[in-house]
Amino acid sequence: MDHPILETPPALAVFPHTDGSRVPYKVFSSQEIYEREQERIFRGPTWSFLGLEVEIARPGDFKSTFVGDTPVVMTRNEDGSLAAWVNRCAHRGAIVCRLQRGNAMSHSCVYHQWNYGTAGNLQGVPFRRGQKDMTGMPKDFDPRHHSLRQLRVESYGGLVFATFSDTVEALADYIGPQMRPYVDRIFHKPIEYLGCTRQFSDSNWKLYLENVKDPYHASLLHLFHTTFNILRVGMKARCIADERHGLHNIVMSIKQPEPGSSSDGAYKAQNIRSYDEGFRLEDPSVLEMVQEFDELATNHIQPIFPQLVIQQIHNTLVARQLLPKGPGHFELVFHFFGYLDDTPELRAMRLKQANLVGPAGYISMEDTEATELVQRGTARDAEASSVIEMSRAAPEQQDTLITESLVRRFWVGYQQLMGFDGAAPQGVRA
Amino acid sequence: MDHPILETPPALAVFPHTDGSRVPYKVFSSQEIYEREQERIFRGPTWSFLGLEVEIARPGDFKSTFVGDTPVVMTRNEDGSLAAWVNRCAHRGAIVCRLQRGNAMSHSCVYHQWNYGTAGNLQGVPFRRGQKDMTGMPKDFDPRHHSLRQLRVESYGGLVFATFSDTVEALADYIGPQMRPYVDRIFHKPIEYLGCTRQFSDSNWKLYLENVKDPYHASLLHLFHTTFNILRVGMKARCIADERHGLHNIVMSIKQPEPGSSSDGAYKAQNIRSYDEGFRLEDPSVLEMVQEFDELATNHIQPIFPQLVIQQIHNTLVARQLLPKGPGHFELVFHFFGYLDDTPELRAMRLKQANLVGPAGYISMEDTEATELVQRGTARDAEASSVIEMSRAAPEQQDTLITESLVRRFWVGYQQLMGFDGAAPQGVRA
Amino acid sequence: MDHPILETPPALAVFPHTDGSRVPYKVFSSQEIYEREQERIFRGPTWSFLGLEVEIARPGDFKSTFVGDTPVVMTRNEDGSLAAWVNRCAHRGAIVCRLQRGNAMSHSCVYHQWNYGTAGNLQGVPFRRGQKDMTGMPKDFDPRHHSLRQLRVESYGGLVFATFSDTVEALADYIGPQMRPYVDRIFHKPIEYLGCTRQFSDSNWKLYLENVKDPYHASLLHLFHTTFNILRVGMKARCIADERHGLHNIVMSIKQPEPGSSSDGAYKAQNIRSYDEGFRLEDPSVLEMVQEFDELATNHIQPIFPQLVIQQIHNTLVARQLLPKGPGHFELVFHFFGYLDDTPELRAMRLKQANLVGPAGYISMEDTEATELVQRGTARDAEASSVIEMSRAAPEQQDTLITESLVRRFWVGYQQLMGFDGAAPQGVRA
Amino acid sequence: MSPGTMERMVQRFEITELFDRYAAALDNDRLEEWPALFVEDCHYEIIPKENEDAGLPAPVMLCDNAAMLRDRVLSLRHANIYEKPTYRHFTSGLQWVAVDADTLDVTSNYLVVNTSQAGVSAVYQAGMAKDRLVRTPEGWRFKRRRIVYDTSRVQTLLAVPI
Amino acid sequence: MSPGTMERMVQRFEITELFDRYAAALDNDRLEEWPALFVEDCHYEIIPKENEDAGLPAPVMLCDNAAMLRDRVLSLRHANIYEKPTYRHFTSGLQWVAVDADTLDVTSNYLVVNTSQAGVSAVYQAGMAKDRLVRTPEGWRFKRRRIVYDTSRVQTLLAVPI
Amino acid sequence: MSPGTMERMVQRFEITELFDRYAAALDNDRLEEWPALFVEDCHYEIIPKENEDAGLPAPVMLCDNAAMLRDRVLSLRHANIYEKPTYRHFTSGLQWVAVDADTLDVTSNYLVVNTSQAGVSAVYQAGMAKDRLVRTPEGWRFKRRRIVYDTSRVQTLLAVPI
Ligand code: FES
Ligand code: FES
Ligand code: FES
Ligand SMILES: [Fe+3]
Ligand SMILES: [Fe+3]
Ligand SMILES: [Fe+3]
Repeated sequence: MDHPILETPPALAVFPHTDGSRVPYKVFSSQEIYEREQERIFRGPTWSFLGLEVEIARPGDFKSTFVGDTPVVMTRNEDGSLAAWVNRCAHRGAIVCRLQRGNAMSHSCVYHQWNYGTAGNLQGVPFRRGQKDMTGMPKDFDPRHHSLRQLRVESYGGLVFATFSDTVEALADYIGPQMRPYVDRIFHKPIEYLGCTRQFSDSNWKLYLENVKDPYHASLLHLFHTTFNILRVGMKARCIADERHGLHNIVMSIKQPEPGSSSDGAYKAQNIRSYDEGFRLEDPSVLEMVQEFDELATNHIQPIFPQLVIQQIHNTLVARQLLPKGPGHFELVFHFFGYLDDTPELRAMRLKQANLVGPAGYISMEDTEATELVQRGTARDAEASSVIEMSRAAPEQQDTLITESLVRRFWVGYQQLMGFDGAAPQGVRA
Repeated sequence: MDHPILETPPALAVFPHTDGSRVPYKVFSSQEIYEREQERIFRGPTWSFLGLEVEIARPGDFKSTFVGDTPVVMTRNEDGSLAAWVNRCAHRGAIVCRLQRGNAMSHSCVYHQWNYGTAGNLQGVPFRRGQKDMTGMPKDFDPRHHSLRQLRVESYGGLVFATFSDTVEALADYIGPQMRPYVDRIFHKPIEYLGCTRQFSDSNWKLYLENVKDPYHASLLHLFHTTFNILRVGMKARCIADERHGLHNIVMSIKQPEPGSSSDGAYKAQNIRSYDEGFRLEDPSVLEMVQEFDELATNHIQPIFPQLVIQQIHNTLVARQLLPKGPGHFELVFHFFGYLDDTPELRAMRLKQANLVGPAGYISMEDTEATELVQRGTARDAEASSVIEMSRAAPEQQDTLITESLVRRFWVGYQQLMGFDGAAPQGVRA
Repeated sequence: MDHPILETPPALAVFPHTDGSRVPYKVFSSQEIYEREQERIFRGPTWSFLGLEVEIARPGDFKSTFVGDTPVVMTRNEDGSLAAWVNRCAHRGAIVCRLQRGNAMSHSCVYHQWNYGTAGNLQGVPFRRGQKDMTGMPKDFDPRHHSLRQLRVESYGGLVFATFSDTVEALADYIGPQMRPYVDRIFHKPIEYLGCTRQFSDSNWKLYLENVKDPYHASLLHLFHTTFNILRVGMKARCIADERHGLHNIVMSIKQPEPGSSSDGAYKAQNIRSYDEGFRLEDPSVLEMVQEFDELATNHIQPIFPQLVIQQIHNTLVARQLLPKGPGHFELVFHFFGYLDDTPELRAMRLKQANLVGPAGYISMEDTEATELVQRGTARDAEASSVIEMSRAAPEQQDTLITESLVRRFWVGYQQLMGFDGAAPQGVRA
Repeated sequence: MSPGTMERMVQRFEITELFDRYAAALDNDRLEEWPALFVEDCHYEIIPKENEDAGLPAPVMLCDNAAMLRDRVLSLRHANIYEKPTYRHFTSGLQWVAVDADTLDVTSNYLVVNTSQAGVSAVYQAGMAKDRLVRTPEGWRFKRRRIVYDTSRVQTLLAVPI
Repeated sequence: MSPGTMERMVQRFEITELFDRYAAALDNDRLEEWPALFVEDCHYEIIPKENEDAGLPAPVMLCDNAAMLRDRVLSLRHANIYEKPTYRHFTSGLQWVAVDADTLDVTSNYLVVNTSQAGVSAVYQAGMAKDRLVRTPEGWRFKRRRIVYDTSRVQTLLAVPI
Repeated sequence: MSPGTMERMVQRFEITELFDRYAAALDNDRLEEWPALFVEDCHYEIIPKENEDAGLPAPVMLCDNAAMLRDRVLSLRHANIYEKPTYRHFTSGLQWVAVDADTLDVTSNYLVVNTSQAGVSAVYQAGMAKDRLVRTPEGWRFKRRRIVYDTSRVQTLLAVPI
């Protein structure tokens, strides 16, 4: 990704400050900027999350998904390796794989039955050599030059990623030394896929990234805990942006484990308290928590730019996939999972805690509401900018939830990738 | 509003004649022209109608509406004064006021609870000074510089208007000496708000203005009166465009009051006549009329550019708000009202006569049908023009309904505001 | 149609090869290209199919339809001649004819009752001469200069076409000597109109033309015959592109008539065969075929560019009208017909065979599915190209169904019309 | 079966018969049959939920006797210009109480799907109906029908009654 | 309760049972159950209102016996390529007359909402059904079902019967 | 009338009464009445068809007793922030079997049309309900209600239960 400055019309987007504390609202509504994002971000030097390895466990398993808004299929080859290809026939461009999920050792385009292997290699063209006196394909037609567009694929901890870039570093390096330990924290043993739910929002995909990078909003927008007087004992915060570019980060809320807290739910009692003037849950079981990690974190929210957000909230585990659908829309796919060795009780608890997250989540439904409020509020004011100041004076501070540092860091990294500043863009390379 | 000619690409829109008698259809479908209208008209030197004072009678009352397509909230301050602000949070741009109507002495944005006074002034930022060892907002953060965008607000006769312009004249002067007497005619005593109805049309907002400035269509498009042989005795017409710019105007149909006409409905009988070949209403009460103004006008239609049309038809009183929703759509909000001192009978009659106007109105439903027919008919012919000739030879004539003078005058004023001609734009200033 | 090269921005669309074997996907999604198609193709030197003469048999009969996406009405004048005009009022641009079909000796625009003859000539303007002291239209207003935009209309074999072009050759010459015999084959005697069905597809109109010009897909996409083991005896193919420009063509599948084949359905038995492993139709009557042409062709598919596809499949006869609706959509109108002298049995068979074609057709429903798969597959890859190679080495070969020659020829003709190549565009003139 | 059950079954059946006749008349362009489903001294009204919730009276249609219903049909047939809609009414959530032996107060949800001349079908309006039915020699008829619509943004126009 | 009332209540109940079975079969991908709701010697047709109103016969689907219904299902299962729809049928405006003790002529409104593979639900088609039901040992069955659809612009294709 | 007919007529009537009460409560902002239509020891779930078909358990809402239903209402009233929807529920394709005298297993299609604050009505969700009803002194109540929705792409959010 080496874009000479000239190539960038200065007018496309101007960030008034260099620290990411002012974001022109145009980036949320401009079709032109959206097109560039597809090129420089989703087809640029980044790795996009496609899904979980367990979704395609057996050879031939496949799943249709997207990199940005390009339809892509991820597959498991016969030898167990992973593959991904653009879902566009090499012949006349039809979607080849028409199912969301399935198992097939080859993929035929329905239009003229061109046939591809699980890796996207063209292996059959009907009537290629004609028939009787019919000529078929010309002599110089070489199937090897007409495979599906194949992407680089790698997985880390069971998370599958793909990239259009030949130059971006290996996935593990892309995730990087700062973020890997937190990915490892969740993906430290074999997982079980529990299904997915989808949410469609009429707002720009970056508003969702801003949202997950913004712990400042948590206690202010999501009133579930405070309304029901759920005591938050000795919370410790951790907010770390990837120092290389600020595009990935981790946000955690940690509490010291306390005597009696255990998987038998005894933790419940002291976790709930009601005040005379307050409301209380009749059945607080939805908020139980079984400690299953060394560090007792109620929340672990970790965006790996651009398409993944790893989430642990109490005992729910989700890999969220973020898919842009034009400047004004995005789709979220929540991949729920547990661990293979979960007890039935723990598995049941993970499912019950699905009430907390996703489109109907007690502590998440407000997020898409908020991103849509911003989309509608800013549509007519493309030239105005947001004001992102919280804890700007203490950029180094990582132990607070009352901060917008991660948001500012994100925007600086975004500008570099998009070539929105005079600095020679390093993209996400260290 | 001083736009050097250079700034205006000559190609954007060309009006073949200087007298407004030829309008390029492009102005009804071009996104580029629409964007300029938002800037030069709705954010330019004009006053946009927001609603009625009685809609927000008590301190804290508010209503969400629009200036052009910018979301705006009008409020009543504690001291009884009026305010209006752009409904976009100064922090990260969310819609602050999420309700259409209500009462609140302050407005909190749900996203991070920034809190604003009824006048849009920022009065609270959570964690502004941090907490314990959290830093909060930087020292140089001054709330006074982060209020909501506040608009100039004025009311005339109980009609509330707002403007983005610092230079446009006072509202009363904007309405002007020619139009004020007609506004006063309707708003001469305290009114009672009766509710609103809304209509959404798939056509350009200016097609609706053309329609209300076009008495020529009245008897030709609306066949209710003629079909039911409703006698129109000695009608006198009055069509006056604001001489300064032609953007506002008044259209009235006046009849001399006749003996026997009174609120007891005795007027009915002679008002209806049936012919053997014709149709007749079984219950003509919908067309009764009680004289309540010196001048007995069956119709009083008065557009105050760009967002208001004052209407009196028989005894229905409506303030119509015209809201553009992109080049191909507009919304109409009909604000029905009566007078505080209405008798129950008169109030009932006003409500019954709602059958005449609005989305289901006997003599109005055809208007949106017509504007949509024009939108569809002209979409592919952006470069073609309409032919607006009726009574072009008698521009001074004001006592006829068979004229398109008001339409021509409108387009001349529109061109000036938009900088669509060589003349130095005077906008709507005298 | 003479477009200097300069006028054509080289970037608008680049065809990598000159033989039509590589088509940039951009042509299926670009709004700019779509706009140019409306100008250079649908308003250019082409004849667009409007409907069948029998649809407007009596004087005053009319039908609303389109040329490209311009609303057009075709009418039958009092003297029996045909007319067509743009459905846009000369006054202020409203759709004049608001019905899909009907009979009227004149057409009044509802907005101000301007009245037009069946040929689109302005014949009445209300209050043209004013009334009493009202002035009416200016003296210099000449109705003859304010008729509806009238198109050239011609019919061939009962098929009605119209054009905006003054220079394009006569219709019969436009269809041309190669194609006329095949049109004559179907339209050789008086027809009976049986009604129409409509289909709306979320894909580009040219994808449908590609589809009907592509016999290669027939046996591969449409699995009805093969699934039910319907024997295809001694099929002979005929694929001929109009040598002048390749925009029109004929595709036929011919079999030698066999003893016993007749209208009594005895043909059925041998036409169906079942295999142990296969599926069979319980009631194969849908595939019966009565020989009614010298040449026993099961399929006759003949596109007359740009809006017509003549179809005979078994005994179903259809004139398909192809209407673009923006870059990403088209509408198909299937005009079903038979012959005036059909026996009740034959008429019943034609209707039963409607099961084969149209939106629910056993051997056609896949076509719109395929075009939409291409639209979705190519949307993000505007700069990529299709690979159209089948039988490229034998362009002269006309007796095979395994070919994409017609598709390549089409694209070459399209480039010329659109001015997408350096060659001086000859359009479709010989 | 509890004693009251059969009575309510019959009431539900008879209410449903009336509603179905109502839908069949409006949805199949038999507008002339519509006023006959009301008693002469009736009240018919279409009002946005927005006003109803705020206690404001402004309606889009208001008839205080059956003559006005017939006038509306006459005007739609002979005077007004509009693109003829093709409605399809759907009802649910039927709730009612018997005020007396000959009077029922009924509420229900409704959905009206409309198809344009171009052949596109879409949700046109949703809302609830607040009705009073009275028993007549011809069966149950509407004494009062108040259509309270959710879809406050009326698309283009509302010509044919809901 | 008037004597005729119970008879019509039972008829409405039985018609509704049939319609609900019909909807449940088509809407839950049990196409194979669909032909069994017709008698062998039946007529099934889907035709646009546009043609019906003009007295023109061109249909989009036409079966003149139950074998053709089974063939349609077989072809949908094994031959045709289409994006599998998920329909939901809704019915209203039920009107009927008893031709004789064993024959009912029924008309009704219908709405079909479809959900695409992408998970978006939308109005797919609205219209009316003109049916003839006959009594059989298995209960009421369709002797004739004519689907007259308003939505003349069929979106993409119509694979699964209405 | 066959002996079983009246029994099924009554069952259909009673099921419909329950469904209509359910719709009337949710569609008219009377959420507090909703939990009372379930027995205390109940199961309520909303899950995408996509997961149900794949045998995967992930839901969007899951309550295993009536207290959780009341908690959901309490949270919607006092804790959660969302644009208040106006639902209208429609049901069809009712099928049921009597497990025993006091237990019915019921399936049905549903459609939920929603109207936004801006006054635009649109299809919000379609799908099917898989229910178990049990007889109680207050009448039939939901022992289990599993909402299996087709509309896998949930628009914006799902706050109010289906
Ligand atoms: S487009 Fe895929 S095989 Fe032809
Ligand atoms: S966006 Fe309004 S408080 Fe943050
Ligand atoms: S627009 Fe047609 S008569 Fe005026
Ligand atoms: Fe959040
Ligand atoms: Fe008018
Ligand atoms: Fe085909």
